Amino acid sequence: MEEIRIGVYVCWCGTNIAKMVDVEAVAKAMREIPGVIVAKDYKYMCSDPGQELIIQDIKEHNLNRVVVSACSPRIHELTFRKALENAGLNPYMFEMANIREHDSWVHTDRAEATQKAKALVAGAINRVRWHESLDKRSVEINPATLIIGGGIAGISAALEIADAGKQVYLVEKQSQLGGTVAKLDLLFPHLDSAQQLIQPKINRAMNHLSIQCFLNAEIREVFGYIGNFEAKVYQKDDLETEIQFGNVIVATGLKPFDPSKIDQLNYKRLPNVITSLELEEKLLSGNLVMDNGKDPKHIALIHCIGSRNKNHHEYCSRTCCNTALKYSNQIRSAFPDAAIYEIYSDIRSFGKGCEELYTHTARQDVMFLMYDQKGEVPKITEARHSEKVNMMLEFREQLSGEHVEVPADLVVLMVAMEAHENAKEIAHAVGVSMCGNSFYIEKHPKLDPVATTTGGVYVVGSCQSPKDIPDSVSQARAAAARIMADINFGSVEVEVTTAVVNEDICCGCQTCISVCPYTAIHFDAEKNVSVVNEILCKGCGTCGSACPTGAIRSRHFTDKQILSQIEGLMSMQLQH
Amino acid sequence: MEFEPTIVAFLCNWCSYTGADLAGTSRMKYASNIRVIRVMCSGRVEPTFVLKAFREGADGVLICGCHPGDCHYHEGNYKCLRRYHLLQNYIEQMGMDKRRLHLDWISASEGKQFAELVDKMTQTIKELGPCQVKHSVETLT
Amino acid sequence: MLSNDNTAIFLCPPVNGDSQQIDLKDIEGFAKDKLKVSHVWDCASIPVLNADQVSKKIQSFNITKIILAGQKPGFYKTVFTRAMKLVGEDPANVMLAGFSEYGAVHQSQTDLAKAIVACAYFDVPFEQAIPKQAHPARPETLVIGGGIAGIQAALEIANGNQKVYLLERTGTIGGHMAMFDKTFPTLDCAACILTPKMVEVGQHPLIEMLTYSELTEVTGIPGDYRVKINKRARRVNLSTCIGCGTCAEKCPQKALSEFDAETGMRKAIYIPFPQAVPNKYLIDAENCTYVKNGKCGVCVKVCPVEGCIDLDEKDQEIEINVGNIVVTTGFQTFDARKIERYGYGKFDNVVTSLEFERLVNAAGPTGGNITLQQKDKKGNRVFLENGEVPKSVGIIHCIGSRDENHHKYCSKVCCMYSLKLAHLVKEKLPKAEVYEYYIDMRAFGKGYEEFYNRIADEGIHIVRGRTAKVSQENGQLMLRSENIETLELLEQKVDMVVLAVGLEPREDAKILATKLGISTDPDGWFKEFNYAGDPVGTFTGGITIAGVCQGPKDIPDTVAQASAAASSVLQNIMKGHVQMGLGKIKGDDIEFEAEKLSMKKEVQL
Amino acid sequence: MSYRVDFTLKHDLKKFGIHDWNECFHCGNCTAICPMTKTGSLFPRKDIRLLQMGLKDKLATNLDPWLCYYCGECTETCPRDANPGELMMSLRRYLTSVYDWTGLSKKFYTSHFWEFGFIFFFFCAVIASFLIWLPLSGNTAELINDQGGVMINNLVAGISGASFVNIIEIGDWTMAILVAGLLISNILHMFYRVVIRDKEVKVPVYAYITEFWSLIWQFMTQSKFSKCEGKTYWVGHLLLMTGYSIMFAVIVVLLPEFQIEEVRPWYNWQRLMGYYATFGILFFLVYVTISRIRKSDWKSKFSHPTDWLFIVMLGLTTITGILVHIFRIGGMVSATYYMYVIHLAVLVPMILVEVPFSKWSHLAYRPFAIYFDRLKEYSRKSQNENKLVRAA
Amino acid sequence: MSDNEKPKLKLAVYWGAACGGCCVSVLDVHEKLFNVVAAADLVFWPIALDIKYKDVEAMPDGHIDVTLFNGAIRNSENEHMAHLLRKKTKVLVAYGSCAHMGGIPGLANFTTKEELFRRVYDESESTVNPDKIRPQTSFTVPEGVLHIPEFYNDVRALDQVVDVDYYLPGCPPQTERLVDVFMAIVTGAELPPKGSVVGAYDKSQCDECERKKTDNKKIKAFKRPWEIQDDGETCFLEQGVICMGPATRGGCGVRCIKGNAPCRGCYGPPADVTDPGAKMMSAIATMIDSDDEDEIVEIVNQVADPAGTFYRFSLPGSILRRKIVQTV
Repeated sequence: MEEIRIGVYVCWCGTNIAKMVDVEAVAKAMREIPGVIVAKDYKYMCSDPGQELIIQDIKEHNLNRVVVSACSPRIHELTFRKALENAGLNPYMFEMANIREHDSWVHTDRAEATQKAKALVAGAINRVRWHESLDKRSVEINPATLIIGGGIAGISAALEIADAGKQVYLVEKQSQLGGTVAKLDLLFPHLDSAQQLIQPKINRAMNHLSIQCFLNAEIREVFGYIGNFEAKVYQKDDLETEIQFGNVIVATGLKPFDPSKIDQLNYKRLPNVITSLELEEKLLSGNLVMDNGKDPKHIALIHCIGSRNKNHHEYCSRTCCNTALKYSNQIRSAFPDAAIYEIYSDIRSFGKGCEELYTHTARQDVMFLMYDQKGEVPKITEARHSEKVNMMLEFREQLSGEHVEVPADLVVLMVAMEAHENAKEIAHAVGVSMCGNSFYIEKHPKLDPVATTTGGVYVVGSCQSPKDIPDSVSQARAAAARIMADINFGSVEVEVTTAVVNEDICCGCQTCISVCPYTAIHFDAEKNVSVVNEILCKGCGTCGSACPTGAIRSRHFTDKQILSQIEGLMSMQLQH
Repeated sequence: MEFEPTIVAFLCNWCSYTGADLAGTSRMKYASNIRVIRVMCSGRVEPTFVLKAFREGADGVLICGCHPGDCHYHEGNYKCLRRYHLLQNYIEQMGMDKRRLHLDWISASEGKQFAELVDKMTQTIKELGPCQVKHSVETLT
Repeated sequence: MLSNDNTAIFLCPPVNGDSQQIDLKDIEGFAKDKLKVSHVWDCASIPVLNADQVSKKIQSFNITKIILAGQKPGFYKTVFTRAMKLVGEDPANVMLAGFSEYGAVHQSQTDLAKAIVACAYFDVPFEQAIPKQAHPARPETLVIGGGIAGIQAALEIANGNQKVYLLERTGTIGGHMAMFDKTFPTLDCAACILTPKMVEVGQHPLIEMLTYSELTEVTGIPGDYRVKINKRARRVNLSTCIGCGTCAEKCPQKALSEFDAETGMRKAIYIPFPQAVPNKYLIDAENCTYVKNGKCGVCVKVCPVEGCIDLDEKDQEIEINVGNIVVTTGFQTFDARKIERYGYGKFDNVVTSLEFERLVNAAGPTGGNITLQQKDKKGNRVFLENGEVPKSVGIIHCIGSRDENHHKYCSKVCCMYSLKLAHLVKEKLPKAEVYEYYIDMRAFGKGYEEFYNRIADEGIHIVRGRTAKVSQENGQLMLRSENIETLELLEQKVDMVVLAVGLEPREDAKILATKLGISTDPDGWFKEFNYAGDPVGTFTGGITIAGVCQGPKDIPDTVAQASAAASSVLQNIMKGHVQMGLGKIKGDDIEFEAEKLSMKKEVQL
Repeated sequence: MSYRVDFTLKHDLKKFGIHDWNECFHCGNCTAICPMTKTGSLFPRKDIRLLQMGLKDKLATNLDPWLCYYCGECTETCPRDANPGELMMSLRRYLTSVYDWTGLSKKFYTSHFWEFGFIFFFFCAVIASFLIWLPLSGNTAELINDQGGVMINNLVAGISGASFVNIIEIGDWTMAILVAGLLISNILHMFYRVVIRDKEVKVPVYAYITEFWSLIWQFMTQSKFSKCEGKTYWVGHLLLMTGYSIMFAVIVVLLPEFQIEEVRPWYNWQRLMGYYATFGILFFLVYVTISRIRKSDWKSKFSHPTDWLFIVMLGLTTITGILVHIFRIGGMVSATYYMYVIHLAVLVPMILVEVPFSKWSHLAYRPFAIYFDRLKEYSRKSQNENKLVRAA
Repeated sequence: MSDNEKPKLKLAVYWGAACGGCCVSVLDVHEKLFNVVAAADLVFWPIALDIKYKDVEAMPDGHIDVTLFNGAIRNSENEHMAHLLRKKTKVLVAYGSCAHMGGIPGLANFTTKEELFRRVYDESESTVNPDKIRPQTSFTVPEGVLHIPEFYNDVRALDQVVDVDYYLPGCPPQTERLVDVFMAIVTGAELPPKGSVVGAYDKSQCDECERKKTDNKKIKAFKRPWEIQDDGETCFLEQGVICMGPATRGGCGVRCIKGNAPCRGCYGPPADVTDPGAKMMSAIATMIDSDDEDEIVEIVNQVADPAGTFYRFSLPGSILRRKIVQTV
């Protein structure tokens, strides 16, 4: 083993440190520690001359380890690592002791602060002894992209990437592209045409030189890791196509809730109780009539069917309120004199232009009735023969506090959005996790809403949670951005301070596998050892702590390094 | 001379270490008895480290991580929580006061909470007096 | 060839309270003369617009295709689909030519409206009929606004190996998000997740931050914009300042801290907040004694770095060339003073939600203690010295939002942040009673409804019924409201009232829009290219919008949009050219293109 | 018991006002801002709700509209411009028609033909009845009294002095009895619908007496008005109400003392009362007319045709009355007599149409509504107490 | 035996604070003893040969080639002999768990000499000792002064007293392993670096264990072995039974597990692990299947005796070494 030659640098940070810490005394004490070749104090280590000092010393004294005690490593660790690199040393042969934020700025007794600084630096010195050279690693990116799901999100992402000239494989389970949007007539809040939006996009996707569409197709398993995936596309007539790609976008979309699960609604038993998607069909075909072919005179729309109720889905499906408002306008257009009832619990018309739609709808002579979606849905029964209508709805109206009857010829159930039925299989195939309700989990709900914990796999649109079209499109393009950035860069850098398994020790107990939040560890049954995929590993070190045999080493945070740091820290304590 | 304990603290990089930094940038004052070791995640803290700290003479050990649900690595802090309770039972059985090992959640914005926590912990340890592990090991017969 | 006789164009009057700017007579003339459509009818001329009437008309003229033209013709569509069905024609042949869908709202855009009608007539998608005039794209990008949207967009583009200028008017990036304590619904702290991103921006070799700077002028063409930027005098050298803070310690002049939503004080030389990026000081010229009177200069004397502070520094104009611009200028909050009956500005303990964010923030002026306030001798609000906390807090939703008298739109985030604030009160003051007064609870996003249920279970009083007014009685604040679910009149006394103020466009959004040549909608938000199809594009080439400046939205949606905007930029750079925006293209050209494309289709057939 | 929602009521009610109240999204602002509302009688939101849902019965038994004095705060602060204040106004019109068992009220409110027809009919009838007797010729000098004023009671040839007064008095009384009869029957009808039919209400008998003072007090002071903002309106309304009452008293009860041949000095009680009443009515009329034209406050922003008709009729009555007085003192015989007939021709239809069937009826309905409301509240309270006692 | 043959090795076996099992394990060599004897001379083995301490003392330093020292250091005699044998031996092997890590006698570190004496000489049910007489290290009798070894307060592993060359773990060590090691020494194979563990594998028990292991190590409740319906196939940990296997070196032939009992850790930790108990605690706690603090506490409390469970054989050799007794 090479001789350990450590350089220690104590920063004054002007007076910030020097005022409270006797930096000279610290440097002096450090010189006593074996392995420390030089220990210096300097006014501003982070300044150019400060860094130059380190570089000179490395060259002059043949240092192979450096400790800087200054501010928080969160501020300047990178700065000093770069300095080491400039001097030809591996940047990881460096450790920082934080004697500003954690010492001089928070203490008031100079002797104590100095003592503490000594301890912190001694700890860093002890730690740096065990540091190893770590190399930056990156993987090359295959510029092709696989998109699973050909709805508005999938198509938008596909066009975005393909228009930039990169290959896209678009895999759709159905026989045509378009997904849910292709089944819609108009879009809230401006009642623009859904068909005029989606059809040109479908045409473009189908004919795009850079997009290869697979219809009636599915993906069963994806192999590889970010930048280098491969999979087989299975199509109906036993057609198998092997594809290679660097990134995956999952856009499997949604499926409507089945209201026959709720007895009260008598869906399927009463012919004029239909779901929102069934109404879309009627609207598209102009066939907006009852089962007997007559025009409905009383139309009721019931919100939150399957949503916001713990017996079904606790979540809000986000789009139904605005969709219902859209329906009211459409029905009003078709039947200027019909009675329209919106039976809701909160009107969630939150998007741009949506509150305005709500106001407008209210002016369309629509009766808004509120029910408690947490309790029972309105009960739909066949009306007595003496009635002029088909059906009767009964429920407690919240705004008046009265129990009311609502006559109806046609009832539209605003059904919840559910994750697609094969969401689970796809999750398994591409390696994304799901929340309890089968929607995919994003990497970070706020700051990384489209990436997943699996590098190179993105989830967009309603498969991540219910979403309207603009939000789905934004997400789709967000994922496209990430992918284009990576393609443009040509490679992705992967975490350096990953975990690594010592195969000579690993006994194959598999404790580590379920511990990893990134599914970066898999079991090699042949060798009977766990293997860390260092591309997926983010270096949290949890597996290292969980490993009972000590076979897993968390690079840069090894047991040795930390135990040694503890020894160092404690070597400078005052005797009591 | 009044007993001045030494407390070794393991702070996760994303929340707690940043919170401690914030205490610094906000110039909050707290007891100087603490010695911080940075780990990427509280999930990295393993019992060996804690026991080692006691063995080397620490009078208390503090572990801080992100608040439950906030872990940068999803759930490392929960792993830490589980180990913490088992470890507390162990050290108690080994004749130490449970309070010598403390786990708390400090977010990146809780500089003040961190300062208060250190003061509180220092006070607690002062009341408990010096930890005997090192002494006991050094005087084995 | 298309049969002009079988096509009818119906002109639809505006709906939704929109004012009609496009002259329908003009459109009618265009359709008749230019498109040679003989049946152009005004919907308003049909006495009762019902399916029977329309189908009679269709039948008697043998119409097989209908084009509905107007501001938002979709509102009239269903009656026509029904009519088509009644006469046995294909309902799919009802096409919409919506003017506002592609931004034709002013009279000056009548040509565009005509082009939209023409596209529908030729059955060519409007977007495809836009002539493909493209300019070579410079690889640099300007991102205006350093909030979370700007940060995200800048990182996204820079990670694609492209140079980004990040323009920010204040001394630090971070925007509103940096001010928040926790973020709904996961309650992770805003600083924990934002500051690493900020640091990443600060350290990214391809991102050049232009903080404390403002855009003054934009010239050039899409793909090659020349942008003039006024770098305001920071008076502290960014490269030599070590952020030690000695200057601020010694500075004698205090001012209200913008970062603390003016609930706390800072010095005239200051760092906006401890985690600011760049983590360097700056001098607020409006409050600096030296700048005002030419005397003082204490900071220069105490600064440990020679020549770091230059009190006489002047603003500096720089010019940069960029190919694309991403606008992420965000929002300001509604001025609660405008609604007098809530007593903001009158009563000491009526605070806005943004102020309250700072109050609950551990890094805020009270260190996270929700402290009551009073007026001092000068009339400034100060925190009670004994640190007294409220025993009860009322939170009123929809302040300035969903209100015909103020902003008609819903601000989208207030319900959720109010629930979050209620939770934070409960967390910090478990004994305090918290009352939420809402109209509709808009917990729509992922995990939001679950969060709402959780908060409701925490013992917070969630009352349906917005408070009508706040008065002061015996030192307490009295909220008068109706509980709609229980039909009770509530007169609730609380110690503190939080007004959930809505979001509104920045004061100077219109000015910026004019400089950039992008348009705003009636509420003042930047107008997207197409509501559903392209929510981040604009009518000007190479300029995209993202985040709240396009319309209120929460952080996940903002981040997604920012990335989407970055995607447009990256695509342009990868293609090497930027499409000319719609704003510069003549309606005639689109018509011509549409006609050409439709001919091609015929030939193919 | 469940209620059937009903779309038609809303459309019917539109004729009583000009607004569409469907825009209301039930934020509760109007109720909370209203200075008059209290738990148990929450308005106006509840009433908007009843209207939106078409719960006719509930609406008919509702007293809320009478408890509203239309200060307009609800409308001003309504976030949806749903105009709840005007709704209450319209509901008052509607309720008037509900209480009126003859059905005429509804006709008057919803049809110009009926309303103007009736007025025109009475107008013509009065003119016609005088046309028979009116002395179109003769020595007018004889008709001047000692004080130089016109001898008013000699208007009709052949009937003069006390006998003319008596005839008019009989007419007055007849009209008063007719109007009172209609009003009282309507109030009884109101009582029946509001108190008796409301099964939840059980009023102890003594409460009718103990609560009666509120009726009187309200009638006299209109004190509730002062709770609303805008004292001028309250003062004006009080002036109008007292002026009108005084006028009513002197015309119906004291007519022989009022309509006398002698022109008494200006400080005589009979003239002072007349002046006070005239001033009171005129002041309010001018105030209301100006605000309705300027639309200065909320209550005057939207004017139903019947609002204007009432102002015009009352104004004409007052102006013709003043003119009669001036002409009479000025000794202009023909002018006085013609004006007197015109005065009556305006007065009679106004009384007969406005008082029992239209806007003027609120004079009676409002105090009674407050009275009934107090009874209902009393009943609620005692029932609650009973419940508590039982629970205990 | 001819002269050109290699000189026979000189072998010693000594018994410190131990149960005798280790010595039995040497005897268990059975017929292979002949191989051993063929290659070695037993120069000192108190349980088998009558060789006195003074004989050993008389030996020149480094006379003995290999000493198998089993048992912990409990009293002054153990310590004396450890020092003596160290001096006389070329290769000192800590033989068995007690010498290796303290072993079962090491559990006495949960208590003190005083407590033990009180129990044994005062309180135990069979003791009649009204004068509360305690053992003395020296006692004068008419025949002279008797010296009795001093009973120490703490139990120590061998290497905490003297320098140890190799460790041969196990309670007792597997005899086959001993033979392997011995034969390796005899045949002059290259010896591993000083301080190594010999006679055991690098990998831990699980490598040998034939039970089915998956990544489904989630513990909702800790179970004692009799509380489960063991199918003999599923990993004990996956059934909620604490098994020290993963933190324990292989080499014993997974005998306990084969006998359907979980491993208790006598073979000590794999290389690089300082404290097997701590490692195992870390691993076990990680497996707890709950994120709710109250539930976690409840589950953790089901481990009634964590120190005894995780440090059954290794307490004196662990980081904390013994229970702290407040001395101040």
